[in-house]
Amino acid sequence: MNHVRILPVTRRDVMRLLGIGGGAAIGASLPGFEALAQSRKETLVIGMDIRDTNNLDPARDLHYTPPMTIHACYDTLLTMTPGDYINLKPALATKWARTPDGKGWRFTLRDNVKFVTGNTMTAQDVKYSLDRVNYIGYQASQYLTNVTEVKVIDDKTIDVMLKNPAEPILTILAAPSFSITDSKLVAANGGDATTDSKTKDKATEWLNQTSVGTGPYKLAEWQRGSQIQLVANPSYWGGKPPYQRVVVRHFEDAAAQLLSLRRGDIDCAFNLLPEQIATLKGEKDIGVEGHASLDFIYIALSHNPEFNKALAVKEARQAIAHAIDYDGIIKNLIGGAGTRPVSFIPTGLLGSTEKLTQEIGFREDIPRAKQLLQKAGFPDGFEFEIIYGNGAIAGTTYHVLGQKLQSDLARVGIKLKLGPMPQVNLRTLYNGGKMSATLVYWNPPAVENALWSWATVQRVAKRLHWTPPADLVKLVDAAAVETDQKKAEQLYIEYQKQMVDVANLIVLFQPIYQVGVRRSIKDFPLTAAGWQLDVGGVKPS
Amino acid sequence: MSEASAPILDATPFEPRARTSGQRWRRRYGLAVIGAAIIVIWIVVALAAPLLAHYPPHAVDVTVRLLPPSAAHWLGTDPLGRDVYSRLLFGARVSLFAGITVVVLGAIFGTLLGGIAAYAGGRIEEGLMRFTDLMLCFPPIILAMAIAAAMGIGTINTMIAMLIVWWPKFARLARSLVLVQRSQEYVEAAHLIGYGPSRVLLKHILPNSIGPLIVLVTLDVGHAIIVFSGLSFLGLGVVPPTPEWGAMVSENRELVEQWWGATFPGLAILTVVMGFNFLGDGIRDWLDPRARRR
Amino acid sequence: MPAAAKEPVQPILEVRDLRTHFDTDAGVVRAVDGVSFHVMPGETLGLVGESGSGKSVTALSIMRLLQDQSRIAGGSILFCGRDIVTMDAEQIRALRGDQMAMVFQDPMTSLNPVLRIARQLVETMVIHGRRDRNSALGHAVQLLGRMGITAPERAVDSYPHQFSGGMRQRVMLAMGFSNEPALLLADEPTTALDVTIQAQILDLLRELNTDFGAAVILISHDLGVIANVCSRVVVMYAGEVVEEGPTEALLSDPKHPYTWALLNAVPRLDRYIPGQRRLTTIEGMPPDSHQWPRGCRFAARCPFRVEACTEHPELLPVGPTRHSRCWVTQTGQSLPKPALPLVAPAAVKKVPAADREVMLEIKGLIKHFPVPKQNFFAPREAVHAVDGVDLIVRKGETVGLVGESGCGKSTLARLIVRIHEPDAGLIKFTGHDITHASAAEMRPLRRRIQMIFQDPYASLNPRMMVRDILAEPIRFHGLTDDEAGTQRRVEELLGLVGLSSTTAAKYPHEFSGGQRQRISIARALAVTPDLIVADEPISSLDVNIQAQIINLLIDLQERLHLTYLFIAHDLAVVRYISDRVVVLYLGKVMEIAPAEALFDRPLHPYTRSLISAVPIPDAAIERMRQRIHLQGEPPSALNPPSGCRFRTRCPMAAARCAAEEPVLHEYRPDHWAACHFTERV
Amino acid sequence: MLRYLTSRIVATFVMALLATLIVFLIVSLVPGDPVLSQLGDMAASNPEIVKAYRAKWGLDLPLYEQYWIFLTRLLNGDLGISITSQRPVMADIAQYAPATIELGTIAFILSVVIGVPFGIAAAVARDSWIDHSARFISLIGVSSPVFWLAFIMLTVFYGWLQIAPGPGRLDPIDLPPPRVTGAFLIDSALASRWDLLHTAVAHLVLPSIVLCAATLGLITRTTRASMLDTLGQDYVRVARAKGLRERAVIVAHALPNALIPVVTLGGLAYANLLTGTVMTETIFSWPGLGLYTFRSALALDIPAIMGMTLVFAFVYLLINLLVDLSYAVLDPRVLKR
Repeated sequence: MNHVRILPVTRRDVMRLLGIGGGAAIGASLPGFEALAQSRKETLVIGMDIRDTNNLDPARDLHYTPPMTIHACYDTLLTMTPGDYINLKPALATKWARTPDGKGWRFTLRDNVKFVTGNTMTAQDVKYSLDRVNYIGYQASQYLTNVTEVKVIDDKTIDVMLKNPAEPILTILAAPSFSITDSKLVAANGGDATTDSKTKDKATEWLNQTSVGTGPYKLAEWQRGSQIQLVANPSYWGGKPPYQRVVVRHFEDAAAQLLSLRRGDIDCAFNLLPEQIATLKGEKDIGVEGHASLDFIYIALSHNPEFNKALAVKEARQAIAHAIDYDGIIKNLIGGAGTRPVSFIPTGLLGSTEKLTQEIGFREDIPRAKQLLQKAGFPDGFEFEIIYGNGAIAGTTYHVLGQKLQSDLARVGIKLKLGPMPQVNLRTLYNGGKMSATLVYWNPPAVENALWSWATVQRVAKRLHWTPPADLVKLVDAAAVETDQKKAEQLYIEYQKQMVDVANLIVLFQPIYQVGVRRSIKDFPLTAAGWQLDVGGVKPS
Repeated sequence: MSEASAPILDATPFEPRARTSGQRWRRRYGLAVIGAAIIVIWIVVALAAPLLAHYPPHAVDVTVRLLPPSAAHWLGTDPLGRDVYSRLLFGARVSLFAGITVVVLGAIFGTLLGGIAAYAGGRIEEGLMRFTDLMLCFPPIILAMAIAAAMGIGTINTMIAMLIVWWPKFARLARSLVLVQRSQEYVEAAHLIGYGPSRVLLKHILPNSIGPLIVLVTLDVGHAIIVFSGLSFLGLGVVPPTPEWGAMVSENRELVEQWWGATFPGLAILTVVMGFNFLGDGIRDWLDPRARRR
Repeated sequence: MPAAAKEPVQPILEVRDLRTHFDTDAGVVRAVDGVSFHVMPGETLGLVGESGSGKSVTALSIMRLLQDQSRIAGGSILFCGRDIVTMDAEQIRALRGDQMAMVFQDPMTSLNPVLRIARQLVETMVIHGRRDRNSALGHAVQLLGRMGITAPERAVDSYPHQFSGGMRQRVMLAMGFSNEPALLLADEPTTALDVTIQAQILDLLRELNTDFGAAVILISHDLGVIANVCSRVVVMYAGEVVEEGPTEALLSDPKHPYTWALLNAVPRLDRYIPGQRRLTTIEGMPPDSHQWPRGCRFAARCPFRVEACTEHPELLPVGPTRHSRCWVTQTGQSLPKPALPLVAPAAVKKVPAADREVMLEIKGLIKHFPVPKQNFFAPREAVHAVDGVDLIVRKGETVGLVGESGCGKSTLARLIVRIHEPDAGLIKFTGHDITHASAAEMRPLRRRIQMIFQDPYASLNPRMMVRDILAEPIRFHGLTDDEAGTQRRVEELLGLVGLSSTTAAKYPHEFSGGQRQRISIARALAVTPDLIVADEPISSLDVNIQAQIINLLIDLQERLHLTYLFIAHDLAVVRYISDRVVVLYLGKVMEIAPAEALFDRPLHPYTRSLISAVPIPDAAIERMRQRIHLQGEPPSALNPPSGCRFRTRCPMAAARCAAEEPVLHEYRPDHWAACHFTERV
Repeated sequence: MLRYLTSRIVATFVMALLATLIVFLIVSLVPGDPVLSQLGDMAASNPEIVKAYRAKWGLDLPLYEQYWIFLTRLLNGDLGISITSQRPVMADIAQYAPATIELGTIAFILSVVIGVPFGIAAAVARDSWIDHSARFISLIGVSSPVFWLAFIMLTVFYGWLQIAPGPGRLDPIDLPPPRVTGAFLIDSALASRWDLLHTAVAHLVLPSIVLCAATLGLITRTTRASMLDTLGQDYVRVARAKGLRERAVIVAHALPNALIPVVTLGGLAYANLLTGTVMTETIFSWPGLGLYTFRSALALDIPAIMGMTLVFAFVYLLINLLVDLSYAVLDPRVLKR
């Protein structure tokens, strides 16, 4: 039995625990430790809570952490560089323009790009990949509803035809969901890109264990709930990647993550709490990288009087919006690591800046809130329940936020009833529009203003039992198809003004994610475009 | 002391003769006494929480969050600037209430069921005991988790879930105890008087079986407190902002630098559970004839 | 008698002024307080005394097997000249099981349940280097054979639980003799066994003593057993030796009042005095072991008390081979025979049995207890506890019910009082059919049938004060109009059973066994019943207390005109107390007859062997007696033998016995028996 | 023997069947509709997808039919599709089980190897310092909440003293050994990757200590109690009377009897260790069944939760069966009365 062999060792380690053998880290006493140390230098270890990673198949990616891995293994036609989410950059496509008939877009593919499998990438692969995403019917497919057809013109040219040519598609295609996969191998391993791929496609399990993309790294192994192993893709068209191996290490909680970072077991920690970040300040071999995300945490208030009479009244909603201590939340609860957009369009996108928030956004104003309550006909406040998931977000947790709101609203006599529940139930109730109020976060499927603004007047509105005024809907559509940036910006500002007046979506903050990074790393290109980190761009110092 | 030792006295078939020698007395009952003392202290704390607390348990003030222990905040503050000390005191109420209620109810229910089974015998006994065994083959925590998850989070729901997994062992114990007593001659004598089964069960058998039951109850209250706080720790227990020790630990367990947030509630659990274990173990010794002889 | 005992040689064991003390919470108990005696090689010494007299502790002291809270406080134990008291652990260990062995009281718990017999026998021999494993095993088989175990080759490979009590005691004896020890201590070796088995074991013990020439110390409370086996007796009382001498002399002419009391307290099968309605008893109980009285420890209970008794007497010679610790007999005079009032048998006894009105009538009563299945496929088995019993109890008489353990007598009692419900048959109580009476129907009758239980420690609810125990039935049946009345009744009852009314406020554990038995009698009387079923009410009591209780029962019967169904395994007692006797075997009636008839002219072979198995406290008689030996043990009640249940052990069994079951037939007036060959008797 | 064996097995099987019913009943009493929430925001508002989903899960059928489906699936080792991980619960369990078994087994071995001798010593040297310390330690062990103990251990030994490795089964940079059994100790040994074996062992130290704390106490106390009980038996006195050395008396005569109840408890304890890993694994981010169960519970992943509950129930039954069988070996009285 194995135990026979183990016990003496265990005893030795127990001795260590008891202090004998000094503080020597366990590995240090081992022969061949140098070798390990060597390989350690060529390995990038990312500490992150990846419990939500359920699959690494681009076509089925719908959660929060997979995009980083997918983006490291695959490329999309176009992409975005960190910080600039308005101007697209070429990736697998070098040129793109309207099709001659203007009904779609024509992409010219990069020359001799090889898949990690050795095959060369062709327009055929592009069509296959996009079709597969479209027909498999997962979340990403919803963004392709405007696509009528993906046409192969020749090996290096491909057209994407649209129902409404004006609606945006380029920004969407930059999302990792629309990564280009090696069609031959995917097909060979159960992949299907026909109209009934929803039932026929069986490639996911396979794609969960390997990757067939053109990206800088290749998926070597994925141990669920434990870690993801990537190895360098020598034939990467962008040049040899800086690391031999990349390990995405799962951490259940922040404490362990911080400890591991301190000990150098990991090179960067994604899920640190504000106070942990604070303690990192001034440590000589650990720095803090921040990046403003495009996510935000917001309150949604239902218009349905059956759930709550008060919330159905506009002034009552506005009163809530004015009773919240936004600065307290941002400065204290999340240690200042956040900005706040006016409404549903994150700062950093077209027509959304922090300055604008100061001008037209909600602000804490207790007297005003009281007046509004008077106007609403609830002079001495009212009670309503807010539901939220029992998860952590942006270095704090919903239920900390909830309890903060509770005490804030209490100041104007509004009683807040807290309803924490599994994230999943929350979604059920929210999506079904079966709640009076909720506290949730929004993260971008792809960087495109319209995806946000449409949501507010379409499905989100439905959940809130709110029929948006016709002109507001028109306004949103207009903004979406407007190609002139200046004009578009004005339209979006107008849109946000109106949303503020309706006051059914109150954004609390837009977190600036802060990542603890060891100084052994020079470049650490974080991005808000949806995949958090440009793994390919991480370079050692 | 007295109230704690009252049940012990009537649990033992013999008068504690040892009062004669203080030293022996301490050797034999010392543990129980310490345990009882701890419990009494905690109960007092729970009842007097409003008086002892420095702040209301829900007073949120984000400007003073995560302060280390100080004169103002004896045990520091948590991420919402609430006073850990005050929350700890109020937490005692929740934990003790939950623990004691679950076990006592479970014990009553289980004992009656087991008693009836043992007494009725035959088909009824078969059925009841099979069912008990069935319940016993589910790991308590997992089943409690499942039920709690199924019924939705909340103190009461969690307690119900625990109750469902708690009664069987009492049923089993009670049954074995009653079986022992049932064949005793004094029980037959009671029958000869003309008493009906229920009266014999309650008046004669249970009083004589109570000892081991009390031991199990005492030990189990501790265990129940751990399980309950465990479920809260996993987010399946109380609804925030209810101050509950397990919940407090989980709220603060990520803050290694701010160790106070998680450490003190943990210590609270440890001490109170120790109290119950000491007491229970002490009582067990007390009832143990071998121990009494010496 | 082994010749060795006579020759003047060095004693093999000499105990001098042994003092063994227990440390308890309540202080030091001087359990053995200056005991001295000796044992000659090959001699058989009897150690007699009631419980608490210190006889077992003495034995354990000799083996140095005392519990950790007890210690040898003084004196010396010379074994072959070496002092055991001062030996170190290793020396005494080398001695144990080698030169001196011990056999304990309860064979059921004395063998290790998870080890094979062979292993347990062999290790004794191997550990002392007497033999190597193989020869040891051979010897073990041979020994078992010698101990009368059939098929010893198979026996050694089996586990203890496959053996009955008697068998196990044989194994224990084999273990004791496996190293041919010079001394064997046997602590109540037969107390836990039935009388027929006891006879077998005692015979065996005697033979072994002669064959192996090992000296034997036999510890017992039963003078009969002692008389059966021992050549010399040491009587212990309150931690000291009170009398010592050759069995025959000592039993015929006791020189110490205590011995005298012991002898006269037990009714004797061989001398039944018609009309004797009382047994000689000494009042009170042994003194408190925490501090013995300063004077003679027996004085308080002694009928021959003189002033000198306030002073502690020494164990002094009275006659050539005898010693006694008594001032009265110092002069060598004997103690008078007890003068007992011989009342004319109560009038009621005159009326011929048949004419008295029937109180209880039982026909073909059957009760089987299903045993839990061993596994899914096993057939449901059942213990045939009571298997077709016919019985009649008439008003005012005492019917004795005898039989070995497992014969169903206790079950029968519980059927009659309807704690159990019969499977079949008929129970009629004063005309009412109560065979299947519901609890409600029984309730009024409960008043009229009551029961006295065997174990005085288990029969009283430890949680209740005596007052409540007695008041409970009174209140339940509303026998008194008010609480005051109830309390009066309680005191009255206590008086009736000879307890002071102050005891009402005490809890059972504060009483001695005898007192408890009185309380449970009082409880039975509380409802003024007509019939009392007494289930071995005296079997767990010391002889003197037994006598007290028997006397009490007889008093009560006379005063309250009670009817008794008296269950016991002690035939002497049964004969003494009963008008008619019923003999049960494996759930069936073997014989029913008036006491005299049954004991003087028994018809059934089983009855005869039972009677002959009873040891009599008279060495002379014991030596003369011609015994009928029963083979083996009662078969399992799970599947009793076909035909006559007794045939498997019957000395006169024939083919017919297996084929057809003998019916209970009246061979003489009022004398019934179930046997095919009664005429041969 | 064979009869006993088969009858035990049959009994176990019956219990298992009943267990499935219980689990199913719990499932059917879950409020709300977990299906809707599983399709992502947009798809949830798409009726036919939802319908397809409901059909796939057989949620529109009456209860008893659902139970039948449930049973038949179960017989094919199909516990349904985990809602969160989107793959067969069986696959998940198969994947997470080895980690838990490894941890639980080590913890079990620890508590037995320490607890039994400790208990024996305590009983033999009753009321000595050994006895008292044994009792005290075990009481502390039973009293400390696992989740807290784990937290403290991790903070102290990993965070402050830095003498213990961090959470997880291996150091972050280590690639796990080629999967044979899934238990790293065995696999790394098979692959003769001694460095990995060492790391794996090191990573096991803290969690196993935390895990076995309570069990250790339990086993110590039980061993002590039953040993005391046995030492009071007549046959032990007889053994002494035979002149056996004290060690022989204890080891050869008392122990075999004293161990019988300990075995029962041991079985139960092992089952508890396997199922009690929820909190330990959560804090040591140990990718085992405990962690899986925890996540599933939080996400109200009903198929997963119930799958786990069922599996754990089966584990219980199985271990109890083994205990019963071991009786047959330990105690001759069991076989024939």
